[in-house]
Amino acid sequence: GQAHQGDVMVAVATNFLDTAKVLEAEFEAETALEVTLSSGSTGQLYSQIENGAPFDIFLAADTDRPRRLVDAGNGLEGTQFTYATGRLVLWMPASQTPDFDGADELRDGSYRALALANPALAPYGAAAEETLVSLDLADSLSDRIVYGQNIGQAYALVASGNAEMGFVAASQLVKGAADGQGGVWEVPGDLHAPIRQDVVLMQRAAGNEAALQFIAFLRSDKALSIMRDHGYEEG
Amino acid sequence: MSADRLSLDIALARETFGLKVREDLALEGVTAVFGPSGSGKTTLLRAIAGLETASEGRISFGETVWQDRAAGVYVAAHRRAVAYVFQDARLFSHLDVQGNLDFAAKRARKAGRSPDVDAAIAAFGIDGLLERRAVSLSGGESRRVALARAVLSCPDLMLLDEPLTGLDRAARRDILPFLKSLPEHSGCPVLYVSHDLEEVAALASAIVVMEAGRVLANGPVGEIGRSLDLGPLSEGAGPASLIEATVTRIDTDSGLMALEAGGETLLLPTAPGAREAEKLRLFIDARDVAIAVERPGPMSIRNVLPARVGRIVSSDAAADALVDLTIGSELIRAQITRHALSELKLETGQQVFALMKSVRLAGDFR
Amino acid sequence: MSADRLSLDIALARETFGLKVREDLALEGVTAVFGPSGSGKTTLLRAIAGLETASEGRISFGETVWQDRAAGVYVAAHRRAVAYVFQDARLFSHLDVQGNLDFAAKRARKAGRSPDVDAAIAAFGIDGLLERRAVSLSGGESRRVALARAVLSCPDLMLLDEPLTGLDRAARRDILPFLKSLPEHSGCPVLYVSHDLEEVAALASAIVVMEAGRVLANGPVGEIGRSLDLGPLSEGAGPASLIEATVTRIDTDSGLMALEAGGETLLLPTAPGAREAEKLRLFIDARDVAIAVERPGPMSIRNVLPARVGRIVSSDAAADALVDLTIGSELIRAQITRHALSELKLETGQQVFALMKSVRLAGDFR
Amino acid sequence: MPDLGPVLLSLHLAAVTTGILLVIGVPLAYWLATTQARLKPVVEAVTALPLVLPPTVIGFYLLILMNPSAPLGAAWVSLTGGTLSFSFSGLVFASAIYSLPFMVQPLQSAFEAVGRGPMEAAATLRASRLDAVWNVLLPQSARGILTACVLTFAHTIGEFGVVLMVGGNIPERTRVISIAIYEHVESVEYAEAHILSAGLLVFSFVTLVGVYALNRSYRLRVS
Amino acid sequence: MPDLGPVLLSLHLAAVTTGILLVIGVPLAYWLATTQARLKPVVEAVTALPLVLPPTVIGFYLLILMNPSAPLGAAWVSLTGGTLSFSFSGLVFASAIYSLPFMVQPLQSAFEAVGRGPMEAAATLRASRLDAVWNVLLPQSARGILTACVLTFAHTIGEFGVVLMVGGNIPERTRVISIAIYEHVESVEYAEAHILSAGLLVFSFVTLVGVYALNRSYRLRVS
Ligand SMILES: Nc1ncnc2c1ncn2[C@@H]1O[C@H](COP(=O)(O)OP(=O)(O)OP(=O)(O)O)[C@@H](O)[C@H]1O
Ligand SMILES: Nc1ncnc2c1ncn2[C@@H]1O[C@H](COP(=O)(O)OP(=O)(O)OP(=O)(O)O)[C@@H](O)[C@H]1O
Ligand SMILES: [Mg+2]
Ligand SMILES: [Mg+2]
Repeated sequence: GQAHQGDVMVAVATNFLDTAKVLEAEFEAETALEVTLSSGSTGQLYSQIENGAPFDIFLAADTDRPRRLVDAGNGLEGTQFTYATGRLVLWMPASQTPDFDGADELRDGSYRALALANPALAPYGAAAEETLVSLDLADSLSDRIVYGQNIGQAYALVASGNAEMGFVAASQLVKGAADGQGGVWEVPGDLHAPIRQDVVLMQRAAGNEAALQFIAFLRSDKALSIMRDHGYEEG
Repeated sequence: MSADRLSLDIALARETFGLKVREDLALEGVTAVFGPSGSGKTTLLRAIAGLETASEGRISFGETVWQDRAAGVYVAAHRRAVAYVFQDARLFSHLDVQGNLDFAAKRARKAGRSPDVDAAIAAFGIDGLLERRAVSLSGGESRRVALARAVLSCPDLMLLDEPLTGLDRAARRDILPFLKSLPEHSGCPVLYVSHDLEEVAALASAIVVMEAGRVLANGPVGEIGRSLDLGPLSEGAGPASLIEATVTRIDTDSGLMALEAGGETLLLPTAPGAREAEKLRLFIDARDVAIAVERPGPMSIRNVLPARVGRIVSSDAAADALVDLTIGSELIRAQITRHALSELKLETGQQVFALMKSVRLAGDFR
Repeated sequence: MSADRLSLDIALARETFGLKVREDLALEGVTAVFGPSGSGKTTLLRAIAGLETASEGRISFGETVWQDRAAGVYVAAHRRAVAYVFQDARLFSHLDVQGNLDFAAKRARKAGRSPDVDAAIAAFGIDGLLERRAVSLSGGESRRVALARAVLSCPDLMLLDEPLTGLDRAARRDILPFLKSLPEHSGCPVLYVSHDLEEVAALASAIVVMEAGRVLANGPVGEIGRSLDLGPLSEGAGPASLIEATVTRIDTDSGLMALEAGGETLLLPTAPGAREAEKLRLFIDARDVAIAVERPGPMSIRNVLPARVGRIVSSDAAADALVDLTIGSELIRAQITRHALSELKLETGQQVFALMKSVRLAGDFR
Repeated sequence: MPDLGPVLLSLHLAAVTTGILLVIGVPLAYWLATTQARLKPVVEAVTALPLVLPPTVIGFYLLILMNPSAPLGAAWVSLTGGTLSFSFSGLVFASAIYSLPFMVQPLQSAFEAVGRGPMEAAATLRASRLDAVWNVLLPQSARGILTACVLTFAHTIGEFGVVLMVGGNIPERTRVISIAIYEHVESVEYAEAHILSAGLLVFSFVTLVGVYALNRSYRLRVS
Repeated sequence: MPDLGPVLLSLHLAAVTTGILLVIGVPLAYWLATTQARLKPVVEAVTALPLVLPPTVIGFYLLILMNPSAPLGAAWVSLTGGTLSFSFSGLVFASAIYSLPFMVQPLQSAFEAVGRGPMEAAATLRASRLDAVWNVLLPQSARGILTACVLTFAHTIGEFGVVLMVGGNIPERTRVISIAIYEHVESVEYAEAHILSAGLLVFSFVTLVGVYALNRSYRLRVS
């Protein structure tokens, strides 16, 4: 293939990049194969793959884009599966409340801005919106909601203090542990559909042994425990 | 035109040049600032106008202090009520001629003066140009507009920086009358920079002579002209005499006028606008003065006057000699060949006749 | 200096102006292109140099066709072997003087010529300037460098566009000798634009007179000078005569030289470098010629010659009259006052004496 | 028919930004064009910095700056009651910083080209500094001002990273056309992205051709 | 200690882009500065368009253009064997398009300021067009060329959207510093982002101050 750079080229959605880096290190240590990660938004990676990007594996942040790729023949039929499920949390850094209840806080709290990832683009954003709908708050809060383009920007809006509160990924709080003080509310799974992140093998990597090994590695216990450590549930 | 006092005690240091002027000038009519290139004439004018913000010392004009560094006073250029005519005219290129004039007049009115735009347009003969863009004017035209614009600013002091330099003879001849009438039209004294002796002679009543950033001398033109040999300062101009004469009679038939100078009578083509009893300044190139030992017979030279030979300057190095002639009470210089000098056996004190072919009004460029 | 033939049959249309020249010029030495401002002199030179790419028609120089639109020939400027000295010198500002000279010499060498840089530096007296930046030169200095640079290009034809305009008298006087020697130093004919009659007289052997984009006349300077009254064309210059004279004797004692013109002898200060039997062109301002009815006694005027009165032009409108005088076979013009004219009762055919106070070599600007 | 809201918002933002930058840029460029100060190259470099930094990074730092507990953000809150981030004002602020070089640099060149001459002439005709700037310098710099405004306007329309970061992408409030196009691309709505892009392209192209044609006739008239 | 790879890659990209744009920009700017063609405002507008379009949008369209099944992409593949997108060459191509106005506009101004005079003088001294451009026009435009190169270099360093889209953020190959910073910000590695941003800022600032100080002494020398 075109991947002169090592054995497997992996396109990874930015929200999963940190975890992917740990996985990469582990995989490389185990197999002596080389993995190259290229991150971007899921939509951007999708456009790139459509236009001939040299990726072997696509770790997306949703299930839709991998399916589209399979439908268009870029992704290999039957290789798509959910490698991780994201956990949505509501984060309020300034909160002093010991048993922080997000639902109450959303309903009663005095805050100007609530940050979400763009529901149109980011699965975490869509989940956050669903949550608000489930709590019957979508309309009452609509003029307080601000959007980050993706979950990373949503986090930045909250971390920089511009939004007092925001829906972010649990994985981000694991990463930014020092910042992750204040109130953190794990959004109950029944308030939104699971945030499934799917992987798919590219057509061009059909015979790429290294790529197949990496896919297999994603299902290994080792990998699953790493993902759990980083705030994901298994798929 | 009242006499206004300009007191200068200023210093300005440049990398390669220093201006240092301490002078008290009684300005009336046109005062020329005369000196070779690089002597600091422009710098001096700019300092007076308030355009050289780095100048040190003190400047006052009449009762008003324009600059007094010791007292922390520095009046900005636009509050000094001076008008400055730059060598390159500096008309506003985004305005037409009318717009340029109005620019000045409007601000003069705001300052409580009463500029007369129509009079200025008439005085400088620019009626035909009013709708022209500044960039489309010829050199001479744009100088005239710049002069009119300066007049419309109704200044207390008019500063002109070589308004004739770079123009050809025809254009200079056209503009000179306007310059002459400037003190009258503007009602204020004029400080006029030039390095052309004849221009100075034509226009100025007083002169400030500069060299290397210093004032060498200042005073009435006649006095300074006699006490200093300005020739060498005036780049490229030869020896000449400058005398004042009074119009005694104007003969419209012949088109000549009679002038009295030093007790003798001279005949010249009547100057436009000359009036009887008027004082005019005459410029006599030394090369245009011939010497005859006897009174010559009938000839076309109008001005043949008895004269006494004064100092004779002759050197082997030059084909020409300079002979001072006293005519009445005036001194006139003649340049003749050494060959003629020795043939005529001229000696100091000798009585001769001065033939002045070309006596012209100073500034009547040909 | 061989005679080179420049054949022009060109037309160039501008919004407000059209150039249309069909002329065959035998170029030798300096040929002047003379005419009032806006008559198309610069445009003509630019078309010859290949700088006006829109020009129509045909241009050939000697054997070489430079332009022939009908045949689709247009030789680019840099292949025409012309050098062009622009009015504004156009030295390369990023180079010093030496660099400017080398620029030309290097390319001339590539074209198979042999420029002599040292000779040019000596000829134009610019040894002291070689390391100066072009922008730091005075007007006169930069013209001299531009001339040297043009010479070092070893052209087949030299085009000069008013190289004296805008300079003051001193600078003009300094440069004139260099212009005079240009055909010699460059070894090629020179086409020289000017609107100053005296410059033309001083430098040129032939003249092309232009007006409104057309050539009015062309031929040797003397002929054209007689057949056309060039005065009005020459902006601001008064009437004058131009005569050719031969040096007959040089008297080192008195510093005078004798010249023969039209059978009569004139005495003038010896011109620097004048040689016996050399032909010189004399410029006599009509105002410097006086007329005496009788031969005057001893006087400083050296040149008193018997003359016959020719045409007399006099009008009530002017104080002066013009009198043509025939001296030997030469015609000289005198400007005297109408008053003198009537007093002396001058009539055509009358025998008088011409007193020529100021006869000077053409171009000996004072 | 695509939603026109972002288009109008972009035009509004570009117009306001251009206006504000003109007001800030003229004195700044005038100072840069005339000063002899040692500091000048430093200030010139600072005004050019927005060219160098990735927009998203600028956006990130602006976000930190506008935080209601940071001095600037707090001042804004106490002044207006609202936060600077996520507001149209915040977008304007961010765009102004980002587009600053596009206003200042052409203005400075234009002012330098006019030079001291006309300003001195005006001063000797009793015009105060302000009077001379307004009635001489600015009219004589017309071409440069036009260029500066067009570049600023165009660049603000095209601006994206900063606005995205600071604005919070709120429909009708901070969702400008460049974000809209980006969203369409991201969410695989290529047809809509093409329409909006083509519109933006044609609009910009026509504007620019107009400006350059005008510039040209200007030039012809002056020479 | 942050990874220096992206920094070096950015410098490399900026240097190559500047070099290539200089080669393209000089003839283009020369043509624009001297032509009388009707087409001129159109070409001027086209060279200014990259200013107007959001980088990500430009990137998107370039991506489509460079697709190996599109004409340009296919041609590149058949010529070099590799794809244009996701390669360093592709980044250079994209950056060159995006930074074009920053090279062409200052060059055009500089050439216009030199004017026809020196070129005509050179022609009458036997210098061919090329000779005159090389030995007269370019040396006399030194200041403008410097400005153009610095702006282009700076803007390429700061460029982000286009490169991310076209280049694909591949370490050692297309991951330039601006993308690295972006990625750090996005993945909540603020400390790393701060370090890289500060480094970029200081580097740019020092360079720009140097250039402007040089410009200034240039100006002083000429006047
Ligand atoms: N802006 C400046 N910076 C440095 N030196 C200057 C500046 N302007 C003038 N000078 C120098 O100051 C000296 C005086 O200049 P100034 O223009 O006053 O002379 P000038 O008498 O008006 O000469 P000219 O007759 O040529 O106009 C000159 O040596 C000149 O080189
Ligand atoms: N580039 C141009 N475009 C349009 N018209 C021009 C151009 N250059 C010159 N002209 C016009 O062509 C005419 C002839 O100009 P040209 O410069 O050849 O005259 P000239 O005889 O050299 O005058 P001068 O003695 O003033 O230099 C003038 O009317 C002038 O306005
Ligand atoms: Mg001066
Ligand atoms: Mg001309």
